[in-house]
Amino acid sequence: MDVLYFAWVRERIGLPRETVNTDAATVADLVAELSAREDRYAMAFADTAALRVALDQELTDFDAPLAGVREVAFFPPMTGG
Amino acid sequence: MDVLYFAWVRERIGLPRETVNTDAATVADLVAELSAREDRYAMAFADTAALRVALDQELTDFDAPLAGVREVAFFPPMTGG
Amino acid sequence: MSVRVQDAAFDAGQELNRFTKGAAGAGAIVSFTGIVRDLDGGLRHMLIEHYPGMTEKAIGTLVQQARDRWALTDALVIHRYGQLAPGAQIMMVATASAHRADAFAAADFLMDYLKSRAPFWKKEITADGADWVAAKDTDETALTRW
Amino acid sequence: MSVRVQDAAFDAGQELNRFTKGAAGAGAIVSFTGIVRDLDGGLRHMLIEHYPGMTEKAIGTLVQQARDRWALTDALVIHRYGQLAPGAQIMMVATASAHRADAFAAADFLMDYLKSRAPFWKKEITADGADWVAAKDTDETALTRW
Repeated sequence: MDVLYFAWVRERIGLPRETVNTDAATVADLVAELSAREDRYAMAFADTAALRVALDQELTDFDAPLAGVREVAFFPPMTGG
Repeated sequence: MDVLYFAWVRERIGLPRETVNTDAATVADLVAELSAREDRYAMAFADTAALRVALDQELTDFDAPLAGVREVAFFPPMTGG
Repeated sequence: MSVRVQDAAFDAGQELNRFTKGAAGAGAIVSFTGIVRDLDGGLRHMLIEHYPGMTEKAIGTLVQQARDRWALTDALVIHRYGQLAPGAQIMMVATASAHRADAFAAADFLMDYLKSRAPFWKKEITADGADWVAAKDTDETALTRW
Repeated sequence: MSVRVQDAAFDAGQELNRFTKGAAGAGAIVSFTGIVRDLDGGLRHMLIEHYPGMTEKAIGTLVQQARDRWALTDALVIHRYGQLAPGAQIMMVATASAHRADAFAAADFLMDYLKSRAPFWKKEITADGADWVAAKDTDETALTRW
């Protein structure tokens, strides 16, 4: 599964994208798994209320299941326009 | 006093502007005076609810006094934009 | 702040660029362009009559009301009169503000009031004859939004 | 219907004219241009990051929602990413409709949703450092209007 990071999430984790092999059932499970890895992940994911997540380029929430998903992206609230 | 007519009011009365010597106290009095003159005025002023009036280039209503006014204009509801 | 009432055509894109360049400090520019619609191919042309002198004053008053109400860095109104072909641009409004909500509201307000409170009258010339465009109740109702 | 996500600058006036020419049957064109504001002279430049692929999809979905909701004859969204200087044009939206109310509402709606639902992130680089622009509560609240 490709995991993408944008804006300050990317900066805190220190990379824009990585491939993760995981059995995590939901986004929240994946967040817990990554946070347990290293401090930089724990810091980036400390407050998921301040984060947004997209699965295969569609916005969703942290309860969403990961089955069949190829691309997960984490980022702060968007500031377009 | 200059009296101006626009759009179909101008077409019914047959002229865009004329000078009128009048002692009419209000716009309504002037309308009555003009309507008594000739059929074309009576036809133009038949339904004052379908008309608008401006005194010295400010929109007002038919009760407005004419004292000190130099320019009266009659026209249908505006269709700008 | 600029109000122009003119017979001549204008270039909306050029006007927008000039307006944007002049609107220092603005973060949001909204423009509106009104176009003569070809009514099922039946329209030969549109004639727009206006009240010289009052037109400029009335539009100036509307622009001032918009400035009093919203934080605008600049505003532009151009309105044509005379004979216009189907597809021709009748008028444009542009507003500039630090924030988008003010620019949108002011442009929307100016359009609503220009429709019903600026002394213009439209006449449509078709193969069947010529008719003055009637004011719409919905245009009068739109003013109650403000 | 056109969505462009690009690094390059664009000419808003030229885009407006091209859009207007293509919007057959429209009587009303509304445009919005967003500009990088110079924050009290302190801004060196703005960096805009985006999510290639998702950005185009998300904007396409928003445009479709606007078309479903209002009678649009056409719509255009251009949004830049990369490094932008103060005064640079970030993005533009244009909508075309037979009637002004639909063109205004659709442009206003698109702006509100582009702000908070299209995957762009702005970073401001000043003499003091660099900061990601925080999403505003008012931008989230604005969505409840629709």
